[in-house]
Amino acid sequence: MRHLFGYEERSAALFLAPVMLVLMGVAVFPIFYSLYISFFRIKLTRPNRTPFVGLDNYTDLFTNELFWVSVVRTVTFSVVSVTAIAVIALLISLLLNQNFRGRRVLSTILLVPWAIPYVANALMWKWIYDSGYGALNGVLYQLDFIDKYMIWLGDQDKTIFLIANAFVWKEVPLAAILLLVSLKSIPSDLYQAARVDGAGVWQRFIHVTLPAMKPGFMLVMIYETMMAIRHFDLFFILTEGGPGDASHVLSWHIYVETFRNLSFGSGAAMSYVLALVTFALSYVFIRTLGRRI
Amino acid sequence: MARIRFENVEKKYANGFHAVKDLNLEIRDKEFLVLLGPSGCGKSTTLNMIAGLEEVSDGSLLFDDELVNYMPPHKRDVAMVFQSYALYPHKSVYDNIAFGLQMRRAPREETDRRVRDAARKLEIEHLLDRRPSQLSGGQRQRVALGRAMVREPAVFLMDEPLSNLDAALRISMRAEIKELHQEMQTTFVYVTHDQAEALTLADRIVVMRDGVVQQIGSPGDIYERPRNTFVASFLGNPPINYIEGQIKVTDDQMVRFVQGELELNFPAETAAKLADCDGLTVLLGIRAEDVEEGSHGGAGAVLTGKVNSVLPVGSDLFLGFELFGNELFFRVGKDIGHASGDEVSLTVDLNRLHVFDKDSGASLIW
Amino acid sequence: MHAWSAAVDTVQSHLNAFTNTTGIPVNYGNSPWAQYREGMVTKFVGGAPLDMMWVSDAWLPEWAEAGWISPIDEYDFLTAYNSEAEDFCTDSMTYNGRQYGLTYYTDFMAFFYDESKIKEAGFDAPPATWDEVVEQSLVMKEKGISDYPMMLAMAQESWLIEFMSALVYSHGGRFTDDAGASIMQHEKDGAVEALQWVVDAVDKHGIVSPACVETGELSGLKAFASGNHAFAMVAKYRLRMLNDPAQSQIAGNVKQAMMPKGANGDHNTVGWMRFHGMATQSAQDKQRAENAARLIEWFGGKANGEYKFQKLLFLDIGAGFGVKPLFEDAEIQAAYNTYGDVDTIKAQQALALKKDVVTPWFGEWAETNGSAWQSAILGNVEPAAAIQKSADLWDELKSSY
Amino acid sequence: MSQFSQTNSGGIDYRRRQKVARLLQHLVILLGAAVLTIYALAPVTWLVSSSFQTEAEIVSVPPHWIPEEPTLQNFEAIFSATEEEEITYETRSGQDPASGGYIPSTAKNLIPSMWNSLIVASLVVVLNLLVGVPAAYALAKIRFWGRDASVYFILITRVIPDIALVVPFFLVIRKLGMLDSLGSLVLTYLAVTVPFSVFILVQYFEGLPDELDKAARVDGCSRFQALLRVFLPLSLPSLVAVVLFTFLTSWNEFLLALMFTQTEASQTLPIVLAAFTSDFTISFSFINAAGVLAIVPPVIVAVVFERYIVSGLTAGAVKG
Repeated sequence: MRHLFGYEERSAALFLAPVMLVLMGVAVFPIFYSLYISFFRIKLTRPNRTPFVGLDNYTDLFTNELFWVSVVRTVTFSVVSVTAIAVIALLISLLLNQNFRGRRVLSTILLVPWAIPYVANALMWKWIYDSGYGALNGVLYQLDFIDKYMIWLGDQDKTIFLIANAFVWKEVPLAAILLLVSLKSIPSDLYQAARVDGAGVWQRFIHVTLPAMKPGFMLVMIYETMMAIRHFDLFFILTEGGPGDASHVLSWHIYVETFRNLSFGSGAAMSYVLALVTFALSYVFIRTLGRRI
Repeated sequence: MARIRFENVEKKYANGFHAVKDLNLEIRDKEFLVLLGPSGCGKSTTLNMIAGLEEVSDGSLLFDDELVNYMPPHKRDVAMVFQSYALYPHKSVYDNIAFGLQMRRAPREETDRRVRDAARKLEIEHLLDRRPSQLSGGQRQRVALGRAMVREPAVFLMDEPLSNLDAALRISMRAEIKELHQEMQTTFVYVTHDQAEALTLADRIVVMRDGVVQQIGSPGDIYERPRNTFVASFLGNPPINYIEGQIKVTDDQMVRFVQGELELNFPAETAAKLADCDGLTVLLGIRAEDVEEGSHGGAGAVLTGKVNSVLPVGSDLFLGFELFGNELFFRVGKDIGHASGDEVSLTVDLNRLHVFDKDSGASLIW
Repeated sequence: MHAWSAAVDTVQSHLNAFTNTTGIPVNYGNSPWAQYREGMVTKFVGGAPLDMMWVSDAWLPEWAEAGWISPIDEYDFLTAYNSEAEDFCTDSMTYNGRQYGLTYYTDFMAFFYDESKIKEAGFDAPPATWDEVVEQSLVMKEKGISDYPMMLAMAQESWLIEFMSALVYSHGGRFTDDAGASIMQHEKDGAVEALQWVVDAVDKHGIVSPACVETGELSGLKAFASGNHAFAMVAKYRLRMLNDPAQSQIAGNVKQAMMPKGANGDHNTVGWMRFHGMATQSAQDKQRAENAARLIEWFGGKANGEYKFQKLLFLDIGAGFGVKPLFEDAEIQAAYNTYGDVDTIKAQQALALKKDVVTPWFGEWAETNGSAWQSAILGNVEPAAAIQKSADLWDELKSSY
Repeated sequence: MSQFSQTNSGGIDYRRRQKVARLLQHLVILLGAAVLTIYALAPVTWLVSSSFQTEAEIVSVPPHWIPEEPTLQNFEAIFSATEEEEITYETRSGQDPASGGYIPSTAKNLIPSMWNSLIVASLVVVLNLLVGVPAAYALAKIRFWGRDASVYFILITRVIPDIALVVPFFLVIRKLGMLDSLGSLVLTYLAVTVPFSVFILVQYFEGLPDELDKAARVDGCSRFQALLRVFLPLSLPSLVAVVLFTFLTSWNEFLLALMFTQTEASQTLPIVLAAFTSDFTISFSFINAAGVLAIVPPVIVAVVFERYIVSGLTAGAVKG
């Protein structure tokens, strides 16, 4: 054929070229480059000695105790956060799906946590959790739940849950909005049919609402899991992985290895492992979204 | 001046769907050509290929004698009216109509003159400042026509432009479109699945099915002389009736259609074409309107059976008629005095019988 | 010029004087001491414009090895100051035989107590041993004088190694032997005993807050200054601030005692110094290097004929100077006497030892070591096991360099 | 009586029941709304309240929920920090930051860092539109070979965690000498945000009828003109949604900025802010004021465009 690619292909190529260039340059290339450097022992404190070490960075990683600790911490954080997000977001979306005066105002209020930067969020919670002057102690003390100020973030048994709480607070709005969207897409005749069939409020929720929300729910869960696994900002500002290793999550581990120990090679290896894990997780996510567009 | 020629044109989609197969067609200048067929038959794809909205996979598409396979739509001198009208929601009626001219950089005064001309002809002058969302379906239809008209294109394409209108409006618009064609003196290609529209409007009709052209001809041709059972069935309301049977050539060179006790004699002209078909199993096609009540036709031209149903449609009457276990429908005068269960005789117009090979469905006489 | 955010105004004023004198404009940036090292590392690695910066003795080998800072001993007008400087300081700025800067300040870890609280508890002398610290603290706890009488700041930050070193030294231990091999895991002459004391203080006696693992030096200092504690281990120069009524609620009551000693130890403590160093990128450009050297002199040496900056620092925040002639300065002597006991200071200073973990791999090791200590304090691992882990890493790093 | 109970079908008073049910529903909604409002706003309110307190008041135990002597001094400190007065030996404060209540010298970087954030976010938004809109149009309306592969490709890049990109990014950007420049941030943020932008836009474009696209092209538009003259004016809600999402993402981003910026030339607001939080010398009330400052612009943006967020997503992400 004379024209292998016609006008359509050519214009599509032209339209997609910028995006593809950007993504190739700033996402695909780095990820492969990262694979490459993960085979070297690159320490920026020793700029001139960067031997090829093959898979050593990976084997070191899996024998590193702290790495496994960080995996456990990450899993704990993600499970706790995502469960909480799912439950709270579900309740909120059900509430916002009702018709009542002030619904718009309420959904606007809901956007506040979503809009504020994570750093400001972290700063805010750090101040709330402050063991000396924080609001949490203040409230609990004034309500007589505690008789003296407590240590919060410094308590290794509480810290990961407190960080999760800050994370949940910020993530819930988006999750709720996404769920609300999927609630709104349930055709109302489905409810009417269920009513005619004699289903009560609870039964309608179980048999109509929940099944119809399932895809949206899945999406929210996967998305939030991805966000939780990779989360960094709160750990950086609230605890720096501490106390001890109580909040030493994977992303913090990578940060320390890379930017404190300056071991770029093993840092890259860890990043790669993290990328593969999230990638496997998000397979479903991509498939669902990809089919939709 | 626009002649459009398809030479061995193929259209295959990326998903493997073969939409148009080996299309050979010449559309004459100033002709009103209708592409007719059920949905998925490739008629819209064909139209889109003319517009340049779909690329030709193989073969050649020529405008006059220029190969336009790879020419994008905006380089072709075509205008198009869509089923959904596809008016630009963010533009006023005026701007909708003027847009095509503006895109082709027509002078401002010229654009204005043409838009107002078209609006006057279509009686939508008072709507020029409105937005499409403020218009009724019929008004939108007119705006869509106006948008195509002002362009004075070499080819005027219409993709089921009337199917979103209600029945009454549809009939009157048909007339207007026909008028428009005469006035504009340009090539029209019109896609529809509505046989009545096709028969009313077309100079020539192309009947398509599964991407293959079934028959090309004038409306009369297509209706009177369908090339196969598909074409025969697709046109006619109620649809053509089929009776399966054998061809029998007698010693005295008479040719008959035989099915059990029923025997119909073909007139000489038809008989000549069937002379070699002795013993062949065929489908005999009788159009609903090609019968008359009564047995005045005499032996060899009369069907006798039981009335199953009587369906008045106003101007006349559809008669459900049982014959050898088949239900046949005929259109008869509304004065017929029969009720369900009555036995009636109908005389067949033997000159208008259709005979198709049972296996291939191809007509044996046309 | 980049520094940590200490004595910011003092630095700025001295810097303005520099610009006014030489006509060389200087960009002054600072970041918190707690994150200073990583911040600087990113700057070095990223090639951010730097000429002169403050350096802690602990980082010298790492930074010098990585080629981020360059020696300044080619500038005779800088090395000339060595004759008047404390040998400890010059020593601490020297790596592989090259000198990397001039002193910014030098100090040691001191043990402070709130005299009024001790009296209230019924003691007339400060504790001399770590066991006495426990003993006195328990009394104070009982009498409700303080919930956590002893203030220790064990958060992961740049100060941590100095706190740990002081604890270890005063218990008679070391992290490494003279050859640099780890002995921290040893029961007696290692770090285990010191850590065990901290663990007991937190878990068994409850005299140190379990929150010490998230308490940085500054918040600990503030808490001490607001009267929450009776004993504190902080840098000696903090004495000035602690006895300044404008900044401290217990001003006037804060006294320095000799670092308590452990069963096998003496009153040893850790000493350190920080210096003005020159960035390699600056050293590579002759003109820039020249200017940087002049800036180093302006701060670390004499400005307009006197050790202006070190003197200002001492007067403003009490930071110890590293040049002997300043001891003779009348203003300085007067200042010292207003808030401190010069004899104790001198006695303690004589027992200050250099950190023994100053190596190119210090930064990397400190991270893990800090976590190990914290884990032990939190009761997650036995002190011996924690230190063993830390020692293993030390040996591993040592062999890889 | 017996007559009545018959009409009420077996003694159940449905009207009353319905009334009770409706009342109950109102109650639940009211309660839910109240709880939600408190949940979402209380922490922020506390932060704002703290920012108007003096350093002395802020350390009271238990806290003062409403400032007793509200002060603007923290905000004044931020806004006046840029007007530098030359400090001489005589005017120096002589205090060490350690005594607390200290306004860091980096306070003067706050306002410039807001500018940096604004510049970066705006550039990222503009580039997102420039790059994302044509791509989304192509994916939604052009049937071309490789379309599905392109969709998956773009989605996959969204899944890569930022922290996995940091190491290679850092090395590459360093090699290009782009560290500590706004350009490096713009470029990386673009890569992080553009997949989602494309996703929102593709969904929206697909919702617009194909025939509109065809009409435009038959009317004489090239692909590009069809996009520009017909699709863009029609996709305002999704464009606003894209602007919003990318603006907020860029404004709020922390990790990459932490790695790539070093001086006030390129530090964005979150970085300057984060540096405060780790510095215990700094006045609590001042940090809180800085936090409030960081919250205000994105919250205003989000609140103003609230309806577009929902409609932009309704057309998009979760159709169910």
